[in-house]
Amino acid sequence: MKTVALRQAVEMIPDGAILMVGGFMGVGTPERVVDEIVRQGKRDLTVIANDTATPGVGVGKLVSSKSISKAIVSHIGLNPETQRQMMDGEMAVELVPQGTLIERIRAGGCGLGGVLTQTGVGTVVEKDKQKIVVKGTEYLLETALHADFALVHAFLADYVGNLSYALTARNFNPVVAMAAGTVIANADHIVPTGVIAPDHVATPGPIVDYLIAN
Amino acid sequence: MKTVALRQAVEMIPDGAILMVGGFMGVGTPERVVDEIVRQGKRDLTVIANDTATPGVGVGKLVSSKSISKAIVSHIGLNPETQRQMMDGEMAVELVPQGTLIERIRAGGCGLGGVLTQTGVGTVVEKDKQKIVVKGTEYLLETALHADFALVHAFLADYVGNLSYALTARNFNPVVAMAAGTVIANADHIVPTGVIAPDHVATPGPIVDYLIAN
Amino acid sequence: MNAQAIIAKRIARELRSGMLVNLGIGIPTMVASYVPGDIHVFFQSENGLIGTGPIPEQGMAHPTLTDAGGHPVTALPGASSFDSAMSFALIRGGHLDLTVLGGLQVDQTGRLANWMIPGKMIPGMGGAMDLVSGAKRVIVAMQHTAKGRSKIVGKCTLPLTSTRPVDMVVSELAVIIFHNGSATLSETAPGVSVDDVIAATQAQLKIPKDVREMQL
Amino acid sequence: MNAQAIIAKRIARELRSGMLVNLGIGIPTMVASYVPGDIHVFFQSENGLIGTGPIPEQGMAHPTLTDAGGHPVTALPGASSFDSAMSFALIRGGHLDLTVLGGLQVDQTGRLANWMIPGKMIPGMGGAMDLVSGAKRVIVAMQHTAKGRSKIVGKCTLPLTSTRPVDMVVSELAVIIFHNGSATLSETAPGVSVDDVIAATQAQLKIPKDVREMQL
Repeated sequence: MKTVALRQAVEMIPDGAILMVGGFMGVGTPERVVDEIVRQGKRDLTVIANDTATPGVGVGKLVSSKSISKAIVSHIGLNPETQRQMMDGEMAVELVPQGTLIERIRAGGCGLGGVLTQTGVGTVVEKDKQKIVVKGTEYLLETALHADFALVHAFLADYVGNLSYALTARNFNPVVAMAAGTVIANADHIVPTGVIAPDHVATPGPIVDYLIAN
Repeated sequence: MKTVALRQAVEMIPDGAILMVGGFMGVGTPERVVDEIVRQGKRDLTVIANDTATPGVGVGKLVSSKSISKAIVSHIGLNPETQRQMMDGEMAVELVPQGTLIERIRAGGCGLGGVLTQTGVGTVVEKDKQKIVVKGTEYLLETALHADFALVHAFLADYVGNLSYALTARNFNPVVAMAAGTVIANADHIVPTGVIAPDHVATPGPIVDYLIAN
Repeated sequence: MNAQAIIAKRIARELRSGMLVNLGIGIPTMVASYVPGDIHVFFQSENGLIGTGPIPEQGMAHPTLTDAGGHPVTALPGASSFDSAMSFALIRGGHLDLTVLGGLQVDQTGRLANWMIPGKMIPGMGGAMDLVSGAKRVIVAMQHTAKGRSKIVGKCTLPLTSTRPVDMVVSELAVIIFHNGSATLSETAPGVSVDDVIAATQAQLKIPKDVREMQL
Repeated sequence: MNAQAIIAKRIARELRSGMLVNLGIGIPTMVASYVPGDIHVFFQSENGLIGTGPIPEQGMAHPTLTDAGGHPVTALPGASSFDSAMSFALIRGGHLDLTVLGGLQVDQTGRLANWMIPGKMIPGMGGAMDLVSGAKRVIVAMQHTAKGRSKIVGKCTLPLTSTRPVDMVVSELAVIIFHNGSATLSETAPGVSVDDVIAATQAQLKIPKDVREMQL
């Protein structure tokens, strides 16, 4: 784990990168990192996240700045700009049931090729997917997702990169932290090593590549 | 969630039941519950657990009391009695790679039909299993496991059944708690509701059916 | 009482102590306001909380304690928080006793469509597909008609949320129960006749002898 | 220095600061005793801990802080603990920089057998199959021969642990590297000649010009 300045962290992300971004309607999204991506004018990003929040919040900022060419998300209903870009063909949107999305990300982080779920069977979600029958029940095979970068926001981080999250700001963060080649973390508080009890660490330090300095 | 006496909790378990038992080499196994199962003379149990510990410890007690007709575990190397019963045909043992075992249990608890893993491909573990290719890589389809009862041991429990675990005594406990029809929990300490911070609850109260009174 | 209040109040009567319940946005959220005082229900919010409480007092909101819409909530004593994988493990894994969702259409066999209107509104399914596929019991809270047209139809024309049929629809006119592929009129709202419901419903309804009046 | 110490000391030289490392039981565990003082390595114990420290002082053991064998350990500052699903997510998901395991046989292409001897010893694979399939780098720590017979063989006669080849075998005689399906003698232990290694090895070894002496 290395500690880096915000600017330096975001400079590592090339145009065209695949990003996973923590957060749920902006809650638990690393806003500083998102702001810096907008400032540096990144383009053609693929963003994997729960939702696109609202204009001006979280992933919504990346939509408004036209940084995203493809979004893999479960919900865009509260961001009219996402809907517009999708309808106008400016951005591709792959809609994934929320429970399937988080399991596909988890599978990527856990070295699983995919999971079987009944969610989506018999709906438009099953299109182009392999169906597998186990003990007489039909499931969709949902395959693993991986990213180049995970952008996570924690409540506490320590000097070796251990992260703990607060309440509903946890959401996708610990899961995306496992599924990306490079993990960039931002935290509300950076505390000395040992301050976070072992049982309260949700993302172990060795998983985190870069911690953004205050 | 109901609070029950130890004896009453174990009386609910019929002969022939499928049990999942928390613990790793006996660490984090609800010893009181295991002792009472032995005392009540349960028979023909299927036990799903990480290991069979050592004679006189954790699941090892159930082996010595000949309560188990089938064990689904990853390791039996430190319990010679398990090896003997297996060799003599007294007990069936299904050996499952540890990471596959915990994912099969998790799948059961999460409503997934199974997961794809590379672990075991090209070994004896792949016998009778479906192989699935995703993006050119071959995986084994490992199907979900379910149990009639989960026997879990926690560090703290509160009056609504929330559980938190301590250090390496966590292991299989929160995972098996999700995968059984009836969850019986034992805790080192039962504390008033509100004492366990929301972020420190690993098993939410509504998942627990019975908490054993002190 | 307005239509929404009738629906929410009636659904609240389905709650039992100890249940784990997920409420969708809109009318379903209002159900929480009518929980009988003598029972304790665990409300799950799919963004990672069990034990969601009311809106916080002025000045007491915290950015890390929110509902699925991102708005401030409180956590009751005994609350627990978790990541999204666990949240949907609870939902998909059959640990949720009840989910209450809004609907665009429900067909005669109980199949729900509630996540998109092609060409018009594509908000995404969010957690709806997992909730309907995974919860032990599914209740749809919706007004009986939209622009004069029945939302309880012979066959859904909108994309399905799940092939798993819902258990019950509660509208401002009626309670309809789905079982073995057919729809049965179970209760009518105060002042509403069986014929009123039949007239407002496109789907074929079974009408038993004992259609009761909704207790609110 | 005895055989085990030679093996453990040589493997310790593969450690780098910041690595996440899992050590199996037996000789692999000894590697922790030889970590150079100027580097910080994270040791994972598959029962749910990163930051495993030495055996606790007399009277300071706690029943909830143990190694994979159930024996008391300590946790260093910065340690983290987690359930078994997370523990194997780390292992299977490629987050482990290095795993060091014992071996019964390694074949010419690097395939390891280390979990059973049919009809004689069936301890179960535990985490070995996941570790070999998932870790970024796999080193086998084992004595070169057993009862006078080479453990580095043309083809494993014992059941495989994984078809994924290991990266390196360190024995008391040699360091052998596996790459693209072949085995190369990389280093010999002090006082051991290339011919000694060839004589003790059943597998076909590539012998480069620059076989170095093991630094310990």
